[in-house]
Amino acid sequence: MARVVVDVMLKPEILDPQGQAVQRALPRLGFGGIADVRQGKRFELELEGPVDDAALAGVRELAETFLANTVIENFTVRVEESEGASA
Amino acid sequence: MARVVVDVMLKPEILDPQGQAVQRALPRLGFGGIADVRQGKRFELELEGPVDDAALAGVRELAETFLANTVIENFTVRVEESEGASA
Amino acid sequence: MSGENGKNGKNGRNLDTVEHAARTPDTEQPWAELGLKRDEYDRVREILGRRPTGAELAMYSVMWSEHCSYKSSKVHLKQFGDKAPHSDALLVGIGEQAGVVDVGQGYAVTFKVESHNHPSYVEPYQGAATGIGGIVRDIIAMGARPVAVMDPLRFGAADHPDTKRVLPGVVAGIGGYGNCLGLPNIGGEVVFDSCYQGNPLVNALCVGVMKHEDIHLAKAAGTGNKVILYGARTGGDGIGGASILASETFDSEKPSKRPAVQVGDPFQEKLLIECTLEAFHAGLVTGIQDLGAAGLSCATSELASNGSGGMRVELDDVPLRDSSLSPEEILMSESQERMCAVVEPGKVADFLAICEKWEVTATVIGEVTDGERLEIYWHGERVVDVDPRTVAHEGPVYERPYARPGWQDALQADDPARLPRPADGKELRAAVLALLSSPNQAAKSWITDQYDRYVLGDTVLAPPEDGGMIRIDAETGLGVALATDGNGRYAKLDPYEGARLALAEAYRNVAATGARPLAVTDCLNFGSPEDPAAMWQFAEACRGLADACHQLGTPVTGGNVSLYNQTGEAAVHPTPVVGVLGVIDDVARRTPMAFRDEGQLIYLLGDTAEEFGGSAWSQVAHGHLGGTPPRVDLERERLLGEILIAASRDGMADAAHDISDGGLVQALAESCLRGGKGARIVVPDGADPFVFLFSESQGRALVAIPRSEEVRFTDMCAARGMPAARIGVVDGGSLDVQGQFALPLSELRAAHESTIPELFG
Amino acid sequence: MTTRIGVVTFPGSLDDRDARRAVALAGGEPVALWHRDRDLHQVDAVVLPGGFSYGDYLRCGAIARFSPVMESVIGQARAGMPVLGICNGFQVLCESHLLPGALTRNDHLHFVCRDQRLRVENAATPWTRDYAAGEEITVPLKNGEGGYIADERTLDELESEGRVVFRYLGVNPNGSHRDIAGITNEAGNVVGLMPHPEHAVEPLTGPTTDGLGFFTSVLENYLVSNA
Ligand SMILES: Nc1ncnc2c1ncn2[C@@H]1O[C@H](COP(=O)(O)OP(=O)(O)O)[C@@H](O)[C@H]1O
Ligand SMILES: [Mg+2]
Repeated sequence: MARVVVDVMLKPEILDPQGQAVQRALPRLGFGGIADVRQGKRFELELEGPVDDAALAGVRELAETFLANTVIENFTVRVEESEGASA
Repeated sequence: MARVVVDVMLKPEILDPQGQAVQRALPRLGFGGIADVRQGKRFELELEGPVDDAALAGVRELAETFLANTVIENFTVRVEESEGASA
Repeated sequence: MSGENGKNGKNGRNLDTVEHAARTPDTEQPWAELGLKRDEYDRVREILGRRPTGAELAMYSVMWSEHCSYKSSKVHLKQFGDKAPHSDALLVGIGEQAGVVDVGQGYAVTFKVESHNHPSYVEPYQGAATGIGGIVRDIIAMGARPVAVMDPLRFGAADHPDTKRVLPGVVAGIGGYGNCLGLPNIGGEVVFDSCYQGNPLVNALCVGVMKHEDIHLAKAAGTGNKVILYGARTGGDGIGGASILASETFDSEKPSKRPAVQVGDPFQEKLLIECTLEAFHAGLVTGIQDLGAAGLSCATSELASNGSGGMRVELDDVPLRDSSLSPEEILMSESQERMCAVVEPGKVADFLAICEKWEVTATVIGEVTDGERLEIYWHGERVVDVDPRTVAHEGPVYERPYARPGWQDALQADDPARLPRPADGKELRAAVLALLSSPNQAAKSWITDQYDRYVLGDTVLAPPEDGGMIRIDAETGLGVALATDGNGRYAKLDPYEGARLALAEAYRNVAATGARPLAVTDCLNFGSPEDPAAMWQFAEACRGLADACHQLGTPVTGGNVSLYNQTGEAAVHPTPVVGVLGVIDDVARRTPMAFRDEGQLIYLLGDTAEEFGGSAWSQVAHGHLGGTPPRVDLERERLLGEILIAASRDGMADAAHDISDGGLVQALAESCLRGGKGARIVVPDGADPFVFLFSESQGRALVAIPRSEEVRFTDMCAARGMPAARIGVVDGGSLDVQGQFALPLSELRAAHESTIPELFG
Repeated sequence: MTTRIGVVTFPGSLDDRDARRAVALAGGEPVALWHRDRDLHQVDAVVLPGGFSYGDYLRCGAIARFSPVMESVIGQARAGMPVLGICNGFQVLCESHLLPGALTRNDHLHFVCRDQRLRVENAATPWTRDYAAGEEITVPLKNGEGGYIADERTLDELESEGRVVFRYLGVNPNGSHRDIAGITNEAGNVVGLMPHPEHAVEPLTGPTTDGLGFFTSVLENYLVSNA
């Protein structure tokens, strides 16, 4: 089985309260040197068949219509090589 | 500035109700061929300095103590090349 | 925005300053894209004596939008003030951010309902969440501590696929924001009708409490006082969002009319509440204003025009999330969780210290000047120089043409009397189950269980009770009750009567809890004002509500208008949502709705006539909407209210439940299920069982009276001329209508409670 | 002398006022503690209340755990001071590793607010002495991330050592393993639970007054241990 990963992040112009909360906490935890934090979602999809163009197009459509809300979020779709193999 | 990505996923043995909910919705949406869905978090950290070993060690510690709850979650840390470069 | 007006180079070279605007009168400006009409743009030029700068154009266009200026509705809303009944309870009337009502013992209450309809269709979770956020800031800005929220909702058909997208998102958003803010949700409505398919109505109400001396109004008095912006940083999200979204109809050909909605941060808002109230109590605030639709444009122009002087603002000092924003964008941004305060110079340090304590970003962005102008600077250059009144208060006012639609007569002539009715006990039984399991009449607990009703520890009544009730003083037991109601089906049949019916129902719900109704807020959800039929509906509803408020002695203290709830030609049902606030001297006296003790006597108060126009039965059984809505007699409503309040005060009633959509049988079933006790009901002699059970005649309620109180209660009703019929007794484990049918509570419960989870769970 | 019970306010705490009221109704002296203040002001016990500390954006309780006040609370808890974590407070205790396991998203993915029946399994902690083992109580429950999970070994250990303090009855509202609603640490002084006893202390505003026992128990505890 092959793994496809969909990363969904808020668009850059959209407020990210989650990322902000993490960032505000960093100094208190003693972590410096981090200019910005953004938090999003990661979906790992295990496909039954081969990861061909048709399958990827399907995942892309799924991401566009369901996994991401494109009014406020961007997404990327990619095939995960290494980990898929090791799993 | 360089971007480091921390992916946090529930451990495989832990039930993932969010991933399951996505999976259950797939047939209704007309998407077949997906055997499993898991949902986790993706953190994008913009580092102020260079992404050297020390910086990565710092991020790893941050992930271990803060971004992930290692009782239930695994994490991976990686440097994002392409997008970091294009940004 | 593009070209010379919109963009400023990094060094400000292309900045459209006031001087530049004066020198370049012929520059093309994007007034149409920003929603202004030609004559409105001309008026701006006339007011300024030159063309507006890009920043000025941004301000006028958002502030003169329908959403912010009420340009189509103003002439009709005037009646709420003109016809307002005299009320000693009204401390702050219509016109402020929210009205303020005296509830005694030195306490004042402020409450208001607002719409967030369009954003909630585009992005249900965030749209609804920021709807709660916005109305809560209105309440904080009055100096009150928010104590509860409510959410009247309307969706498309329950089984439509898009409703499965919209409803769960809206509910999660309202819960996500309200729960995180720590405000109990004490009521609302959920109505399904295909007329709301592309235009769900998401209204949100907040109620807050303060001491009389803490009332604060939004104004910027006192030359030299500082203007402090505090809360979230300003970003590029939702620029012109609410105002433009709420001022246009959706048109799938113009996706550009769907700007990004804003993302809410309830945690930031919680800090804003604490920080603002602490600053109020420390006496540090001269004036305050929340930032909602039209953001800084609104806050600065309203603060300045409500004060005596002018104002000077340095836009460079606005903390930004995105450093590339232009001055126009900063002025129009609708980033959430921001407030603006006017503070005397000597108190600024203390104010900032409180903000620091709560980790709220706060910055002095300007000061009150002794002039009359609102001047805004960017990189040291003047980009706005206006009379703030012309922005905030002297927008266009339209007398839109309106006309009773041609189809209204035919609709009213389509009398439900022709519809086939259940003929015997068996058919009645089936009709009851069909009614109670229909999406509109089914239990809403799947929704309301997603809302925290316990937080703050003062919730005395919460869903599914007739009204929500909050204790405001633990020593004396002083409390307030609220209910919201509106029936778009009734209003479609007759918008004037529909508005009166909405008030009557909310009033009745509040009185049923034992609280005395005091004041009204309303959210008027209608179609396009440019359509004479929709405008007629709006005008009629305003007239009806103003008349009814006058008659019941409950002034409108504030509210909201949402127009353009329309997809193409199809408008939503005219939907006036009315919120009524009541006061109760001791919450221990409240009357709940549940039948709890066997042997309690069940009385029906009021008269039942054959009234099925717009009824739930006609919808469920026949998908029918026609005829005229039930008659409403407001004197009778007032009398019913007095009886219910007296019964509560004197401990005569164990339970009370208003009768509205679904009729008597709906109310009986709800009271039985709430208490887990059955009822034996006798149809009065000569009454038609179907009419008795299903009619929606107004001015009625159900009460459960302990035997020991029966004589006292019936004597009171007789003395006051209130028809009271003993129709049964609390008993057993079924709803048993003698001679007709018996429904075990388990069967009734399954029918009533499974519908919504099956649709959305 | 009355027992001084500290109630911590984090930014985003919501039920701190209710917890203080419950302490007062029980006859204790509520002491407000501030997240930035390490000083515990000589309290005899601490309540970590419900809410959404710091917005709960990362994970519930994850940021609160690192606040200055928690340094002191963690120290005192290890030294035996009674500490009660309610809902978000329970999450903070797990994130602080004062209690084992974790609280995850409800299995049905919705926030749920309901009157919840519980069985008191352990009536020996300083917070449950006024109950009887096996007693059934009803208190409000309200959370979005209340599913208690831990690995099998930890669960077995909790069971065998009698450290499951409360169990859900009737409905398991969030998918918690073994219907666990609340647990205690090895020493028995730190208790965390998802339901809200502080919302069940007055007949007018709560479904019952079953929650009052938490706040009276700890008073007795103080008297007993100082006798
Ligand atoms: N969206 C909602 N949010 C909160 N409470 C709601 C909501 N919808 C319905 N309720 C509550 O459910 C109960 C029943 O609603 P409804 O049948 O509309 O009452 P009524 O007909 O008496 O006005 C009421 O307590 C009402 O406040
Ligand atoms: Mg009612």
